[in-house]
Amino acid sequence: MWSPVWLIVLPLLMAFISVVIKKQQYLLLNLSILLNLAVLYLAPQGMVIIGGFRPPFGISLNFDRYAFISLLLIQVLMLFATFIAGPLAKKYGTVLLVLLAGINGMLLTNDLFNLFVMIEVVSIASFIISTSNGKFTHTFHYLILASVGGVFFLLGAVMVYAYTGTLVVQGLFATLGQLPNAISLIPMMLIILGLAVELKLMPVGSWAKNIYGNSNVLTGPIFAAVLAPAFGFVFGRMMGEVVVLNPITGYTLLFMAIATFVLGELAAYRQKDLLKTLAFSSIAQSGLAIILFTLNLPFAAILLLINNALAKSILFWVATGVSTAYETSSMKGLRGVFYNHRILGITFSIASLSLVGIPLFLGFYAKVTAVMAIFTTGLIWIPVVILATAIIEGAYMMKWLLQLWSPAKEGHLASTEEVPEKREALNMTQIVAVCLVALILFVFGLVPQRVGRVLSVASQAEISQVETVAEGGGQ
Amino acid sequence: MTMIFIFLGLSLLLSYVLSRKQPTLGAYFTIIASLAGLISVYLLRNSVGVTESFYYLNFQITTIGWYFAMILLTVYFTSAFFNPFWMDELIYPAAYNSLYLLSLVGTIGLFFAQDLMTLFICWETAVWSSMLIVQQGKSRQAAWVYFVISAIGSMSTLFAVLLTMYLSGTSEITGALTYFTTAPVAGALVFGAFILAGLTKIGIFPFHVWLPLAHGSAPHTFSPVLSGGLVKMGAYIAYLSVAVFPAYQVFGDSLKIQGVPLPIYGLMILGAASIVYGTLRAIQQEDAKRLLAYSSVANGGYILIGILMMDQMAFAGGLMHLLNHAVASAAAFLAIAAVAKRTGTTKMSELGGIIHRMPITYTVYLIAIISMAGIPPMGGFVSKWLIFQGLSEKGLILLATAAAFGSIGSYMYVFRPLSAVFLGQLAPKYEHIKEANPVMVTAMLILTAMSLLLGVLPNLVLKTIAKIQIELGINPIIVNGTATLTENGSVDMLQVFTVFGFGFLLILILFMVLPKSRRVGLMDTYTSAEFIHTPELLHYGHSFYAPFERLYEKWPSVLPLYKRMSMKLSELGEWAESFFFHPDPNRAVLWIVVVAIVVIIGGAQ
Amino acid sequence: MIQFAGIALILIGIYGLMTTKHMIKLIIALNVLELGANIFIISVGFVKNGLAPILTADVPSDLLNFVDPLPQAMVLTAIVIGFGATALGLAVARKVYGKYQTYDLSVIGGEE
Amino acid sequence: MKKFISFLLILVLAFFLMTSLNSSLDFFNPPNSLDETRMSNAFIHKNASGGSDPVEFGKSTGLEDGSANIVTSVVVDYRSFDTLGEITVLFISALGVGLLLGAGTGAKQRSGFILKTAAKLISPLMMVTGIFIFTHGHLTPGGGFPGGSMMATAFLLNYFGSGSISTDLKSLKWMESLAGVFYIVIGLIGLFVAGSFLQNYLPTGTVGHLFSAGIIPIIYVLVGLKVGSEVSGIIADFSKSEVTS
Repeated sequence: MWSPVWLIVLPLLMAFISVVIKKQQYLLLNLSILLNLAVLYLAPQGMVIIGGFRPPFGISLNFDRYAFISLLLIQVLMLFATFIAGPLAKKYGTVLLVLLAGINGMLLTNDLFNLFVMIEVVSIASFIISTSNGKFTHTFHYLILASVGGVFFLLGAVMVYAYTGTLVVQGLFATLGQLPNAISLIPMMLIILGLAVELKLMPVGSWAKNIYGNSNVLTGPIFAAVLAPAFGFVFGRMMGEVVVLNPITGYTLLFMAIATFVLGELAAYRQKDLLKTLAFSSIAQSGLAIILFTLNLPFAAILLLINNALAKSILFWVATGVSTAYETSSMKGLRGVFYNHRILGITFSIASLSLVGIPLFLGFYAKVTAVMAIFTTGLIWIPVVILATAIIEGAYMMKWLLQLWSPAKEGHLASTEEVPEKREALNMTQIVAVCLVALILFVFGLVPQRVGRVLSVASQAEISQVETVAEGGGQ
Repeated sequence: MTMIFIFLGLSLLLSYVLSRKQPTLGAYFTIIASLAGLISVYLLRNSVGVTESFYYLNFQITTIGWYFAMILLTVYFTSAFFNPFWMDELIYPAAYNSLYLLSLVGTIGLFFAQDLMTLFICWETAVWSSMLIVQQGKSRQAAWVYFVISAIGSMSTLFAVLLTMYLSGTSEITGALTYFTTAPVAGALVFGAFILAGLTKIGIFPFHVWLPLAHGSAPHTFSPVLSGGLVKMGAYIAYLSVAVFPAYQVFGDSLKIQGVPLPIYGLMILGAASIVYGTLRAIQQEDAKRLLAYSSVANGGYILIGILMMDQMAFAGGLMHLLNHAVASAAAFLAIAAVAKRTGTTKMSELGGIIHRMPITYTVYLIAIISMAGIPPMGGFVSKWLIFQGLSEKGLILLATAAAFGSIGSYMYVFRPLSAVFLGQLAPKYEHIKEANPVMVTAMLILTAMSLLLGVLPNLVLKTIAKIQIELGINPIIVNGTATLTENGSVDMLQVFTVFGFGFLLILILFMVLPKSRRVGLMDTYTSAEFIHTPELLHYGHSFYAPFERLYEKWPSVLPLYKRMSMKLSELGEWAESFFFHPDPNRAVLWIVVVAIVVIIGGAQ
Repeated sequence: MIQFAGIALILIGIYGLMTTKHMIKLIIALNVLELGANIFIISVGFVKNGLAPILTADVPSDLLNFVDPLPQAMVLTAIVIGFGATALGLAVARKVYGKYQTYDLSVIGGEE
Repeated sequence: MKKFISFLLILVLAFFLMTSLNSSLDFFNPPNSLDETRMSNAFIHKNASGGSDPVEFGKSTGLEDGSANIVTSVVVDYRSFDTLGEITVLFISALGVGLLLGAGTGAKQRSGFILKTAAKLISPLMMVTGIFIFTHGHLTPGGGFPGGSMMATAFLLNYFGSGSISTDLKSLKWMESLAGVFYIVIGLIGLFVAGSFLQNYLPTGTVGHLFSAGIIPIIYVLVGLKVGSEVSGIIADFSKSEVTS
C-alpha cells in the first residue's frame, strides 16, 4: 500500500478537495507534505507501475535513491517554505499543492511524455505563484518563454518516440545511442533547449532576473529553493538516462552553462539591490550545477544542488522578510539592518558563507568535490574558471554581509545612531523555522562525509571514484 | 595539541558568553586564553614530529610551525591587553572577542597543519574571521578589499591544493608537494598558484593594496595583529612553496640568474619592488597607521626575499626578520593605538609633543622603529644584515641595492611619526591627557623587552632557525656563543650593544648635565597681536615631507588599477544583463532560435 | 507532406514570438506554434492509407492499417495543456491591461 | 530591422532544419504500416500484457482493455496518468484565472432577441450532445475533453443569451472538485484492489458495447464533467471584472 504514487496523488487529492473548503487549504497543504514525508520513509524503493501495464506500454515511476534524495529535499524545503510564507501560502494553498504534486511527479516519472505533462503542471503552477509578486509583465514574459520551452520539450519527446518507438526514460540513452548522430541531434537539442528555459541557462533564461528579483517571502524561496533544485534534478535524470551528447550539443551546452555561471556572477556583482543580487546568484549557481551534470558528475552536482537549495532558501527568506519590512531592498536602505535582527543576520551569514564555499560549511565540501571531480575529466581549465568566478561570488556576498551588518557610514566607526528604526521582519515562529534550516545546513557542513556517503549511492556513479572524492574532500 | 585547539575553541565560546554579559570581561578573557595558548604551544617545543588528528583535520608539530606559532601567539597575546579598552567603541564586542580567538585558532592550525586540506581550512578560517573583525573598524570598503585580495590568494591556493591532491593522490603536505620533483610542468603551475596566496597575504607588490586599507582602518587593537601576525601566514605559505615544495628542483632546467632560477628570481624582484614601493609610499603617508602598513609592505619584501633564497644566511635572516618585524610592528601599532586611545586620532598632523604626556609610549615606539629600520643594536639589524649578506654573497646586486634602499628609506618614514606624533610642541587640546593605562603599558613593555633581547642575543632565535635549516638540508647558520658567524665575518651583538649602550649613556649624561632648554607652548608665538585660529598648522608635523609629496604626487598608484578592474567586471556584468536578461520576451525567443541554428549547423558538419 | 505544414506553422509561430510586442498577439503566436507542434506530432504517427484507430464493425481484422494512436493521445493532452497556458496568459494580459491600459509591451517598457 | 533579422533567422533555421531532418531519415515519407518497434502496436492489438488473440469488434471479451476507440484506451487506460496530469493542468489554470480575475464583479452583457431565443433553444441540445460525446468516448471519436468543452460552450452561449451568469458558480466548483476527487479515488481503489494506481479493476466486457471497458467510461464521464465545469469556470471568470480605468 505504501507506494510512491501517493507522493503525487495525495497533494493532488488535497488540491481538489481544497477548492471547495478554502478555509482549510493551508492545513491540507501542510498535512499532505507531512504525509508525503511519511510515505517517503515507508515506501519501498523500486519501479512502480501505474495503470497495470508494464513499461513501455504503461507509465511507471522510478523511485530510486536519486529520486528519494531529491524528493526528500523538496518536501522538507516545501514544508518550511509554506510555513514561513504563512498568509501568502494560505492564499495560494491549492496552487502550492498542485505544484508539489507536479514536482513530485516530475522527479518520479519514468516516461518522457509524462515528464512533459508534469513539467507543464509545475510551470503553470509557478506562473500563478509568480503573479503574487504583482508584476504581471514579468509573469507574462516567463509564461511565454516557458511555454515555448514546453513545446520544444514536447517536440523533442515526440521525435524520440518517432525514432525509437518508446518513451521510457530509463535506459533510453542506450537506444538513442545506436542512432546516428545526425538523427539524435535535433531531438536532443529540443529537449535540452526546453529544459534550459526552466534551468535559467544563459541566453534563454531571461525571465529569472525579474521573477527572482521582485520576489516576496513566498516566491523567492519557492523559485530558488524548490523549483531550481527540482529542475536541476530532472536535468540530471535526463543527462543520466536520456540525453546522448555529441560534441556539438555537448560543447554548446557546456558553453551555455559556463557563460551562465560566469556572466551570472558578474551581473550579480554589479547589483545594488539585494533581491536582484540573489536572483543572479541563483542563475549562476544553476549554471554551475549544469556544468557538472553535463560533464556527467552527478555526485558533485547533487551536493551542490542541496547546498544551494538550503542556502538560497535561507537567503531569500531573510532578504524578502527584511526588504518587505523596511520597504526597500537597496544596499543603502538596508545598511546595518542586521543590528536589529541578530538571529536572522547569523542565519543569513551562515547561508551566504556556505554558498560562497567557505570551509567548515557544506558549500566548501561541494566545491571541493566538484573541482576534484572535474579534474578526473581532464578539463583543467574548468576548475580555473570556477574558482576565479568564486572570487567574484565571494566578493559580492561579502559586500552584502558587511553592509548589512554594519550600521555605519564609510570611513566612520559603526554606531547605533545609524541603525534603521527597528521593524518586525519575520515573527518568532518564522525565525525559529529559518534557524532550523540554517541548523540543518550547518550540521551538514560539520559532517560532510556522512552526507557524501548517503549521496554517493544516489548519484549512481562508480562507488570507488565517489569514495576517493569524498575522502579527498574531507581530510 | 588537539587539546590546545579544543581549549581555544571552548574559550572562544566562553568569551562570547562573557562578552554578552560584560564586554570588558570577555576581552580580559582573551588575554588569558591567548596566554594559555602561548604557554601550551611553548611546551610543545620538544615534541617535534608528533602527529594528531582531530575529526578530519590532521596536525603535526614541526620546528618551523612551532616557530611561527610562537610568533603569532606572542603578537595575539600582547595585543589582547588592549582589547578591554576598545570594547565601548565596537558595535559587536562579543563577536570581536570570539572572532579574535577564532582567527588565532585558524592561524595556529595553519602552522601545524599536516595535510593540505587542513592547511586550507585553517587559512580560510583565519582570513574570514579577521575580515569580520576589520569591518568593525572605520571602513567596510577596507574589509572588503582585504577579503577580495585574500580570496584571490585563497582560490588559487585551493586550485593548487586540489590539483596537488589529485595528481599526487595524497594530501599529506610533504608527500604531496615532493611529488612534483617528477612532474615539473604541473609543478610550475602548482607553484605559481600556491605562492600567489603567500604574495597576497604578505602584501607583496602589486597585491599590497589591502594592507594600508585594512591596517589603517581596522580597530586599533587589531591592526597590530594584522601587521605583526596575520601577514606572517603568507610567509609560511612562501616557506612551504619554496622549502617543502621542491621549487629549486622543479625549476632546475629554467634559466638561472646568479644561480637562482628565473621564476624564483622574478618573485624576488617582486619582493624588491615591494621594498622600494612600500618605503616610498610610507614616506608619503599622513596617517600613522597607514604609514606603518606601508612599512609592513616593505618588510614583507625582505621576508619574502630571505625565504626564497633558501641558503645559509638570507634564509635565516628572513625567518628571523619575521620575528623581529612581528615584535617591532606590533609594538609600533600598539603605541599608536595607545596614543589614539588618549587623543582620538591617528592623523600625524593633528598630534605632536605627546612625549611630554606619554613618555613610556614614546620609548616603546622609539625602540620599535629602531628595530624596524634595522639600526643596531635592535633585532631588525641582525636580520636585515643577514639578508644583505646572503644577497651580496650570491652577487644579486639588484636585490641588494633594493634592500639597502629600503633600509635607508626606512629612516625617513620611521622618523616622521616619531617627530610628528611624539616630538615637537604639545597641542593645547592634549594638555590634559595621561600616560596609557598600566595594562596597555605592560603589553608594550613586553614587546619592547623582546625587541631589545632579540637585538642583544639574536642567537637565541638563530639556534632554532639553524635547526630548521638542518631539517631542510641546507647549511645551517653558525652561532658561537653570542657571535653569529658568516663567511664575510662575524658579528657579536652583545659587543655592539655594549658599544651602543655606552654611547647612549654618554649622551644621557650630557643631556642631564647640560642646561635644559625652555619649553615653548604651541600657542606661544611671537606674533603677539594675532590670534591663532589653526594652531595645528604651526606644528612642524604638518606637511612633514611636503617636498616629497609634491615629488610623487603624480605617481601612478595600484589601487586605481584594481578599481578599474572592478569597474570593468561590473561593466561586463551590465553588458550580460542587458544582452541576455532583456525584459523583452522577443529577445529571449530570438536567442532560442540562435542556439538552435548554431546546434543544427554545427551538427550538420 | 503534412509535416511541412506543421513545421511551417512552428516557424511562423516563432517568427511571431520574435517580432510582435502586443501581448494578445504574442499569445496568438504561441498558439500557432503549439498548433504547428500538434500537427507535427500527429504526422509522426501517420501511415499510408491509414485509418483512424477505432474498432468498428467494418475494419479489417488484421488491424494493420491503423495510424499510430499514441501521438493522437499525446496531442489530446498537448492541446489541453496549451489551452490552460493560453487561458492563464490571457488572464495575465488582462491584468496588465488593467494596470497600464495597453497590451503593448513596448509602451509599458521594463516594469521594475 | 528586427522583423528582417527575425525573418532571416527563421529562413536559416527552416533551411537547416529541413536539410537536417531530410538527410537524417526519410522523415517525410510515411511508412506503409506501423513500425514494429513502436509500442503502439500493443495498444492496437491490445496485447500489452501478453496474449496474442486477434481482437474482433463486438466479439472479443475480457481483453486487457475493452475500449473500441484505441485513442481512448491509450488516454484513459494505458496512459491514464497523463490524463490525470492533464486535468490537473486545466484545473490549475482555471484556478489561476480565478485568482487573477475572480475578484471582479460580474458584468451584464446586452444581447438581442435572436441570440436570446437561439441560446435558449440550442444550449440544452449542446449540453446533451456533450454528455453523449463523453459517455461514448470509448466507442466513438470524442471523449471527456470534447464533451466537456461542448458543455462549456453551451454555458458560454447561455451567458451570451441571458446576459449574465445564471449558474451557481459554487456548484461548478463542487462539480469540479468532486470529479477530480472521484477520479483519484477510482485510481486509488485500483491501487488497493488490483495493485497499481489507476488500474482497470472492473470487467472490460465486450469490445464495442456501451457498458464495457471497465473504468474507462466512468473516468471519461468524470473528466467530461470536470472539463466542462472548469472551462465554464474560466468563462465565468473572464466575464467578470470588465477592465476599468
